[in-house]
Amino acid sequence: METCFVIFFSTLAVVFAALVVILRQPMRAALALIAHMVSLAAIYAALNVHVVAIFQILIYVSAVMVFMVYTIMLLDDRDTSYRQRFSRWVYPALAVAVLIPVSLWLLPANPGAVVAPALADRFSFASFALDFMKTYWFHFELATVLLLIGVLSAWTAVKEGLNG
Amino acid sequence: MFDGAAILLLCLIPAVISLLVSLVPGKDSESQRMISLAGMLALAAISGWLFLSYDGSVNASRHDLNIAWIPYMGVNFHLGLDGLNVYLVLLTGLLFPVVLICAWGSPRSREKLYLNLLLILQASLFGTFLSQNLMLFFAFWELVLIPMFVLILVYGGEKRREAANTFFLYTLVGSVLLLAAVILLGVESLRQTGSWSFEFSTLYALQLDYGVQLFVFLSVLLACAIKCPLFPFHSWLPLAYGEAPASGTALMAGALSKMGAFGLLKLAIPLAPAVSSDAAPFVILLAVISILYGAVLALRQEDFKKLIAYSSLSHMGYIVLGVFSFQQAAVHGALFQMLSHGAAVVGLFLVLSLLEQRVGASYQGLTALSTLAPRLAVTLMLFILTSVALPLTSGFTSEFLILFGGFQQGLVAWQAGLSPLTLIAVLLASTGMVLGAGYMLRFARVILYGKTGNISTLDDLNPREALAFLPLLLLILWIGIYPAPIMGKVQGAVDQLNAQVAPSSLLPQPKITNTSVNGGANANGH
Amino acid sequence: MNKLTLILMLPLLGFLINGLLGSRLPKAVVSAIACGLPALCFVLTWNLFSGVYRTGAPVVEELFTWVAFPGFKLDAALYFDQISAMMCLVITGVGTLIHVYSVGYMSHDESFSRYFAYLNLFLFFMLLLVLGKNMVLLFAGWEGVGIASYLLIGFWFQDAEKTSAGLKAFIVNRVGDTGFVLAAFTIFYFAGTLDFQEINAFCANGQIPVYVLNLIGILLLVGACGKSAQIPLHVWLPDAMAGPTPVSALIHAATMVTAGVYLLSRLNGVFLHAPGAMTVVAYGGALTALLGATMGLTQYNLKKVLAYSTMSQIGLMFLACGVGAFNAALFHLFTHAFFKACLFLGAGAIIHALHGEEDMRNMGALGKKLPVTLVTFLIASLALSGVPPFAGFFSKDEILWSAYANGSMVLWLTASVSSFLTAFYMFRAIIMTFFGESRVPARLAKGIHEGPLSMSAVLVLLAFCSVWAGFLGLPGALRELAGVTAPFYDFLAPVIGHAQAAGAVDHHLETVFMGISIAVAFAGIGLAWVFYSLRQEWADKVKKSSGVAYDLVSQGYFFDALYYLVVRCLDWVSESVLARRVEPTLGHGVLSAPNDGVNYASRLFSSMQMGNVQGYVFYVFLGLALVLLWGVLHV
Amino acid sequence: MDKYQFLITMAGVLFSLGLLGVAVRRNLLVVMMCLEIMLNAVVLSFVTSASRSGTLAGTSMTFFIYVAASCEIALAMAIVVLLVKRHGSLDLDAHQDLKG
Repeated sequence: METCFVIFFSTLAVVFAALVVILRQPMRAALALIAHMVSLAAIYAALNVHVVAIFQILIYVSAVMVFMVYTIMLLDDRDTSYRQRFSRWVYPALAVAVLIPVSLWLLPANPGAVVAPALADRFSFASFALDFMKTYWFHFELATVLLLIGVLSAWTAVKEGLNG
Repeated sequence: MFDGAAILLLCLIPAVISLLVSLVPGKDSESQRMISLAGMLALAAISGWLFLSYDGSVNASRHDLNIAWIPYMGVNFHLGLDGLNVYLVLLTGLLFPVVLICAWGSPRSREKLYLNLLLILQASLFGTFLSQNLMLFFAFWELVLIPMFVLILVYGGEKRREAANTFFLYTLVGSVLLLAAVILLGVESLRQTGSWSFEFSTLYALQLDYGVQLFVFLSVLLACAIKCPLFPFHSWLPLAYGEAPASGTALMAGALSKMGAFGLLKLAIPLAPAVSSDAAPFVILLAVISILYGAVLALRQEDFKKLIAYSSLSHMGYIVLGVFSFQQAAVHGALFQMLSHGAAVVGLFLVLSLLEQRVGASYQGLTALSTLAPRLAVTLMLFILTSVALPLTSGFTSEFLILFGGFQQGLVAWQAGLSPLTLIAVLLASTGMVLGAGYMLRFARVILYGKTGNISTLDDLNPREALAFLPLLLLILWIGIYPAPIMGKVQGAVDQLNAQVAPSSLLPQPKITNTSVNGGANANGH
Repeated sequence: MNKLTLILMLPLLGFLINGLLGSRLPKAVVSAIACGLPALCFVLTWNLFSGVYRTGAPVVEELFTWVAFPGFKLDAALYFDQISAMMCLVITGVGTLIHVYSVGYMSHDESFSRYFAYLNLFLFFMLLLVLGKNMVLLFAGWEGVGIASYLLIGFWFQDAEKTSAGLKAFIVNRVGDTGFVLAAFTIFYFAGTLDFQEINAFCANGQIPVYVLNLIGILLLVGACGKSAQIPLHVWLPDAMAGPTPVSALIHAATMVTAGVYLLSRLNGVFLHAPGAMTVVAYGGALTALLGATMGLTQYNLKKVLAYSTMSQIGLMFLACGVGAFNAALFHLFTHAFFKACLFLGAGAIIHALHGEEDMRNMGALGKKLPVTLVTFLIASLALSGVPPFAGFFSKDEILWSAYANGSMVLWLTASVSSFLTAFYMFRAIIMTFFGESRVPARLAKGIHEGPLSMSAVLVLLAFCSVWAGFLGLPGALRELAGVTAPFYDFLAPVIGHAQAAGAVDHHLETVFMGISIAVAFAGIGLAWVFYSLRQEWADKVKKSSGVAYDLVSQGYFFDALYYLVVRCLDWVSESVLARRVEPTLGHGVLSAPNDGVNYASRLFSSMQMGNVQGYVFYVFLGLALVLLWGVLHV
Repeated sequence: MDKYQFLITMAGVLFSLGLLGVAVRRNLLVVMMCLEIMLNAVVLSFVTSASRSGTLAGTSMTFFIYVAASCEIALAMAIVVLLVKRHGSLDLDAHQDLKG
């Protein structure tokens, strides 16, 4: 049952990703990207990793894409990149793009320890949060600092850039 | 320790003297010259003493100076006198004062620089010849380039910039591969003995497989073939010899070119014996090509300097021929040829330089020197006869021994069913005797004889210059007339060398060695 | 110091004194030194010679070891046996005389001392040549006389022609020397020694295959040809006449050019076991004798006539060596030294009298003005033409006889023809020079007189020698007839067996041949008399009628042209091929190749930096794909 | 094959799609989006392996990725704005300051 879910949503994810690459209008591409991320979230959910699924929605679909959309609305104009979508690398890149999945496909599947369904609740929200905070609180603090720095630098960059 | 000190002095005196020279206030070039001349004479005395007192023992030379320098990399400041370098030490000690005295009269800007360059050059040459540690050898080998480069660049002719760059880059290219070989050898020693070492004694003892030997041999050969130079790598020679100041040219031809031959003797053969004996016929072929090539080019060369440059190409070919014959007589001959050619070619270039001092650039059109300046003419004639290899001059002793040994070895190889290449090469080389006489005596005819041209007066050799030429002439005559005692000094080294070339000892003796009184000259049996 | 060494050192001493400070010394002192030391040499040589004559034991002196290393030792040792004794006597004797003669001849020359220094130097090297105990020492002298002759031919160095003649002489000699050196190398390889006695001994014991001995013989012959002006290496000798005439007499007639003969007889051990080489020597000698004689016919330069005759006489000596009559060869060498020196010095006297005129067409009727010269010249010519009882007759007849007895009819015939021609051109020269009406140009005509006493005395002495010398070696038949011995042959017997000891002795036949050769000589003289005195128009007629042949002969069979061609080829290669083509390409190619390479590479790489971000992304993409693929295929 | 390997492959496909997009699209914004796709592909692979081996590490890593992603997008957008202000175009071909 869930396998079907997985297969279905991953197909969706691929289709929407392809759309992002193909579509002419940035805004449409952005919408396709959102759809792509949502379907990924669905996959996570199907894998019982609800935490990640939720954060996928929260962070990506909301925060990141909001950024995106703002920028699009800020800058979108019908310039050369609109008229001519693809760069001169399109065909070689396509050829190469086929290589990667093929080689991955050829990779020998290494039999990892497949989890027992008993551990399914391992990724339930509460237990995960506890474990995570027990183990990784310090790293996460660092990460938040990184986040802060990122935001600050973005701000200064724009400020300086606009002045200079 | 005193003997070690003698060696050390050879490198220290130039340094101290150049310091003193730099301390002398600027314009006073006379006293600067006096100081450096005094230093060079001291060096000549020391090297002469070393030469005379050297008893011919190879391995445990009493003249040995070994100071740890970079111990964990096995790089020692290890200088030592051995059979291979004893001639060259004498030569280096002898040439510099001679050159300086002959350059005395010529007015020169930036005297200090000039003297310092000479001193540095001499020190680094001593280092190259004496060093018993490969890394040290390489360092000195490279150091030699720099003063010579500056010498050409500052005091050269009008195309001096091009000449200097060509010379420098060309020789540098050769040395780059040499460095690779040096490092490879260090690694090998690390692999085999478990510790870094660049001591020749250690490296000679290594067991190198054929591939490594091949690489080492080829890179050393390239470096040396450029320094010597040998045929396809000589294209820097006419330019550099033509453009360099006379003293520089003399030193390049007399001393620097010997580094190439010395490198072959010191590195190529002992480190890559198997490859050397396999490659010998081809190297000999190369040598013979350069003998004939240089000789034929010299036949019609109008420019005196270039003529002698090509002749020196031809004579260096004889040295390489002798070295790679792996035959006692030939190796002795090659060692003699180093001295002989050193003395003769320096003499020739210095005579030219004296003429240049006297009449300027128009000396190229000079004729009837015998009428204008008899003493000068006689001196020139003696040097010419030496390079024609007239008996009783050193040229004959060396070329005779080289061809003799080469011929014996070639015949042995041929009789043994190996390649007749060596024999053919030697036969070709012996035609060089005729060509050599041709171009040298033609040169003599042009410059010495005929009617006096536009230059009608020329002041003859003055006592100072005559005194400068005297040691060269004495050396030439000594080797020409009574070489036996000198040969004793290098006998050990020659034996060692022949012992190192393993496969060529597989050659059969000439059948006669056991029946005749004198015995055969084929060394490899001993 | 041992006498032998002293003999060697005295001329060297003279060279050093005259060479170093001769220009400061008065001429008298210079000439005293220059003539005194050789004279002293002669005395010493005579002293030693008498010792050897009595005991028959050679004098050996080991000076020092020249070169030595394990398995090889080469001594500088002197060896004075019968052959060397004979050679030394000739060299020092004739040498001294010519020194004396030169004092008069060169008296007006400004570089008097230089001349005598060179002359003494030559004596030193020549003595070294004949005294050397091994091939290397001989070679030292061999090359040394070469350089001495180079210096003396080009003695008047203002004249470009003279210097180039000297150059030519040395180069051609060098060609021969190469052959000599290779011969020495080969000998050492097989015999393991370079000492003459050991070589001869070794060749006798037959350890060396015959073809090798033949090869060695040929190589030695090449060396001898160079030094002794044999075909095809003879071209330098006529030009060598550019030197002062006494030099031509000493070096290019009496001593140096005969060094080849000395070499062959010194190594007779090798040749006696090398039949092939012997044949080549014999026929080469015969050919040279013939061609030399023919070339002598057409010359007008007095000295060149003598030069060609020298060539053909040495050809006869080679012929003698070739048929194994080494002693006959040496005897002819001995007599030839006297009369040919006498002839040259006579020519010198004439040239001296005519202030340097050498062309016979500008001479004639000098007999009255130069009586002494005439007589001596005549005697020497008779000797050369082989008229009994002069020296040349006995020695030449010995050669002719052994050419037939040990050789073949052809050899004998060639030799006889050449001696006929010799007689002819010698008397042609005499008649053109001394008789007939004077053709001397007016500017030279006045004050023609004999040279100073020193010159005429020497002439007389040499003429005297060329009369009696012959009686030292009477041919076998005459010996039998007169019941005397031949001291010369007996003296040489211990080192060189008498040729006829081998062949069947047939004295009747020998006398017949003797008669023939006398007839031949007179025929030659008579023909010359007819052509140049009685019926001069015939000579011109003959010249006209034989057009091409005459050119061929007068051009010396175009040997010079041939060698000129070779030299031109070398020059062409040197200039047009190497200097203009190969050298620049090598220079430019080798020097600019790295430069161009670096430029090209940098252009290539910078073109890859196209600046487009997506280009870089594409590289990343490609790289990633390839790495993955590689991982898949290799993991 | 089991779903995990399928998902891993899927992640690869997505990643290469993203990379393709970055390589071929000229529009700066779309290029940024394709970058996001690549990030997501990585996240997917992490999550997949985590849930296969039932360990915490993989999933926790996703959080760091999210953080990094948000920083990246913040900065990237700032830079994009500046670039466009500079060259007046969203076209990547307009930005060739690195041309050698």
